[in-house]
Amino acid sequence: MISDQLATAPWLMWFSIAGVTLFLIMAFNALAAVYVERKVSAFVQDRVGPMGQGAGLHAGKWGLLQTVADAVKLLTKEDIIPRAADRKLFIMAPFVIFIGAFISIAALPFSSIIQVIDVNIGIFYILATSSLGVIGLILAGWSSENKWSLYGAMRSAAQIVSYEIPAALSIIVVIMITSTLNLQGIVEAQGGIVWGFLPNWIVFNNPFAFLAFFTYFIAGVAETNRTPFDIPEAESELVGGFHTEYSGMRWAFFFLSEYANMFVVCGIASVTFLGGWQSPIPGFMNSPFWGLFWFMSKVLFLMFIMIWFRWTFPRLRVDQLMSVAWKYLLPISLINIFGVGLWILLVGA
Amino acid sequence: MTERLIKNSFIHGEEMILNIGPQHPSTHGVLRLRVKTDGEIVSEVTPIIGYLHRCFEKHCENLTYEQVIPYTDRCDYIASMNTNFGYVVAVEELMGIEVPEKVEYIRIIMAELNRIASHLLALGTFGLDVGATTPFLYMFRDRERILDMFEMVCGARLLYNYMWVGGVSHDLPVGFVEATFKFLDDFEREIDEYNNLLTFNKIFIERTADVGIMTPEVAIDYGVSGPNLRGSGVKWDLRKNDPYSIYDRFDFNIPVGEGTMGSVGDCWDRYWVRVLEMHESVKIVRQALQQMPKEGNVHEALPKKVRPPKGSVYKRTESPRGDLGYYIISDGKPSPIRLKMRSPAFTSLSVLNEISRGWMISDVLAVLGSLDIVLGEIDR
Amino acid sequence: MNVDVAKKLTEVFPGCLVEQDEFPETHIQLQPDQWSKIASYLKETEELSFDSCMCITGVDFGEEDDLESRYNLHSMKHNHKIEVRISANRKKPIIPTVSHVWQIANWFEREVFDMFGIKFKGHPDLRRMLLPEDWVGYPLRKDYVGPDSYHGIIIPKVKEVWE
Amino acid sequence: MGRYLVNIWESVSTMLIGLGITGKHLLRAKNGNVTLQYPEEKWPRPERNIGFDHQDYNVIRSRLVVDINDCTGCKKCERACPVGCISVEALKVPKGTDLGVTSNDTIKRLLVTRHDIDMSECMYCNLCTFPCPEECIYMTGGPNSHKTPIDYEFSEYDRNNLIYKFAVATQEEIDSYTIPVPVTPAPEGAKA
Repeated sequence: MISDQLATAPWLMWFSIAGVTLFLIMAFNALAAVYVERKVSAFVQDRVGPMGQGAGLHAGKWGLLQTVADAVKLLTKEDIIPRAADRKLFIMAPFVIFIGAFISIAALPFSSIIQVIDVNIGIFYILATSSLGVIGLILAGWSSENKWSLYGAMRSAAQIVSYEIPAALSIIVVIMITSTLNLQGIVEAQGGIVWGFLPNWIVFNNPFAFLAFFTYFIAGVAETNRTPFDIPEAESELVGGFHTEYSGMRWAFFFLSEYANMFVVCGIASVTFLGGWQSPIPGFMNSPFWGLFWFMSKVLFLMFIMIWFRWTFPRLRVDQLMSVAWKYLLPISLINIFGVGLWILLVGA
Repeated sequence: MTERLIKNSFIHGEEMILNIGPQHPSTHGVLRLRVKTDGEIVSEVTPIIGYLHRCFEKHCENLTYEQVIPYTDRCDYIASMNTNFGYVVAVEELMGIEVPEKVEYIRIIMAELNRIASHLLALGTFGLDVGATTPFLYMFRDRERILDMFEMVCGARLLYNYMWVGGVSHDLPVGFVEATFKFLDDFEREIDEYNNLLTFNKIFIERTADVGIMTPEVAIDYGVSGPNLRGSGVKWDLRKNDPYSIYDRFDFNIPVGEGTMGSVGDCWDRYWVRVLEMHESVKIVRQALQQMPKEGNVHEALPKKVRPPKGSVYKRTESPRGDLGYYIISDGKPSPIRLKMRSPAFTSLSVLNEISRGWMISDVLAVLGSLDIVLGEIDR
Repeated sequence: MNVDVAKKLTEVFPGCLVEQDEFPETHIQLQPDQWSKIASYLKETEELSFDSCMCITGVDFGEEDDLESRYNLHSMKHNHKIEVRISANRKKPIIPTVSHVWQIANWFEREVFDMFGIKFKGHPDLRRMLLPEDWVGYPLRKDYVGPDSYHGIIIPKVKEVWE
Repeated sequence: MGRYLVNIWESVSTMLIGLGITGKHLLRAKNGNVTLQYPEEKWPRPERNIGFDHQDYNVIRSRLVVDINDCTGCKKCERACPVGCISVEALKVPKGTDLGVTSNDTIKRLLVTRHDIDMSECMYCNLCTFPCPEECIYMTGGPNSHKTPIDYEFSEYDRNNLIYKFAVATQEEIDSYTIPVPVTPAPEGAKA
């Protein structure tokens, strides 16, 4: 593994290379995802989205430069901090959220050899770090001195904490089947064929695992504050939710972390349920670099589904959001654990 | 029922005053709501209006009767044909003008097409208020086709100044009838798509059913009219109960709220009544297009000078938002001595505090969306 | 309309009537002092049951005449309507409120107060409706003269560059 | 319990139907879109409209134009305007002065010294075009395309540039008519 080969290099250099690479991945991810989001929303709504007739004219061919223009605009925008805001916390909040997303990506196995750190409790680590962002959200909402922000922060805190539980319980199904916490181990356990023709991904392993995938995915959508669970932002109610008062680069960090969080959630889903870097046809194009391709396509597909959700559904209300988490997702994920336990007992992993 | 959430929640915190608007994404204009909340739960909503006041009534006292018509456009800018219609019907009653057959049919076609356009916007923005972005765009797409047709007829897309006292400004252009039939055929299919995408979506039902229930008594007491009143289960439509123009010639139903998804008079019922009303309007337009006389001069009955005799009239018509009344007092001079517009959105807004008390902030905005207010008409 | 409202009212409230039309009447003019009670009577009597107040219009005919408030009432039950007119002294315009009878009258009366300055006695919340709280004068009165400036913003009376 | 399962089933099924509809639109994005890509494509775009040439429209509410050569200075448009954005001034000329005829063969009796329209105040109500006896004030485009092609891009950086001055009478012309006026009696029959 790359990490082993580089173990001799000075740790500072290794960290900075990895850090810069990860940051670039996140930035590029956000740029691409924003473009896809705009285009998908436009196509769904019978529009054409950002368009242009070539570079220099409007937004380039097919509007490809639109997000670049957006980024330039955000970078050059005036940085406004409200007078009443708690300056220190206000400045800190976007970075706290960003760090939460950033350190989660570090543990994702992009391929069998491309991974920043291979932690032996990887899945546990990611579950822990990816919910770090909620602190940032609360900080942002509190420090803005704005009632809308406060509402957004309180809503998101309740929401993320609630949805952590069904998400984690669904992951337990995976751990029960693979009996490892190591992400590489989880992916490796998913090679081969099951039911005669399907790849041996956990989602196809047994009906309860199949259900667990959807439970996790719904909880994941909620954790990333996306429609239909986007009540912390809820632009038609709370204006902008926790980031009402942010502008320019600070706001861009929220944006960046939203898409990074989407990436993390979809990454976990594809690693744990969809076989990570395993090829969909076992043994076919299964080299480490094809692995990167398979992993990315799975992640991007799930992200596309999330975007598709957003442009189709209305938004839930706060109490309904809670009841989805506690009355529906939680019992279903408990049943999943029980069912998978029985399955392992009767059929075998 | 309205006090349901407040009573059930046993944790009470400090009350906070939240200003929704005048600049807010879902206040449908420049409306300000002063909301008293306890956490998410709302205990009082005070609408504060007047941010869009344009002195319509004062203006009218200095304008001739013809010149008032473009100003009525700007009151309810979503359904200008209907505001025109109400005004000219009132002035014609005051002057005792009989308008030609063809003009009556053209007016009905325009008013009903405009009703469809207005309802499309109401439903779309209601969807937007509860977070569904896409149906809004679909509805705008279809509304656009209606506006295209209006543009063909009178050159304007939003503020038509089309109906005149004693006639209409232009005859229908060649090919309008065929284009309208084609639109109506396409449109009925589109309504099913909206229904599948938004109306019967579980999340949408959860957000709107049983929310903001308006009982018939409350509705009548607050003077609520139009689809909002019918959503509460009251079968009352001026087109049937107090027919003006030639509405008595058409065969159509009055849809009322039946509490299909929740209780009678909830937001979903008000929404659903509008959907059904679009079907009824399609029906009326079809009949009108078939019955309309081919020949006829639309300028035939235009009076040389619009100068009503001394007297006063209160005439109300059914606009997409409800009873649109005009109180006109004439003293025989070229301009009215007093012109009062009784706007249906004004009365609909007044009921907001009554029906949204005790619900959550998100519900207040859903209720506001379901009432379908137009601030231009409220503030005048 | 098959009920003689004027006759019924004179029976119950003698002396309340000022002016009336021929029998199927469209409007009646009443004295202001008992108006609150008459309104309740109009709403609650079975034969009349004017349960909806369609419109309240303030009227000013000019500087010599009194101000007037006109109520267009309608009955959903019997589908008949009537217009009630009540005049108020220009110097001291006071009319009893009917906002406890019809809820919508609350907002309509506020609007009339806003535009004509007619004070509705007993109204729970008589504030300006459409104009700002600190506006001076009642714009729809015929003798109203607009201000030259509002909060330091000059209101132009002539167009510049237009001669 | 039954209600619980029904809820789950309703949520899942209605959401899948919704996803199906948006998915359908996603796939036919190329042909189904309604966007007019403005600077490149301009209205009117026949395939997007309802199959009508804009010449067939009754009128298109766009910029007001005055054919000043046809204007007789009757001021009917000025009186019709609800916002007072038209200002016409006409000068009585001595009897016997030949000002030419309009295209409808009406003899012009007044010299139009001013015909200003403030388009920044115009409410596009089209009321001024109807009373005009010579049909010389009209909105561009639509049925009037042969006179003036459609023009809806007339925004300006300075508001004063939106005051259109149509009168072409020169100062000498005006002077030549105004100076003799005090000496000769006012001409008759020059009523608007």
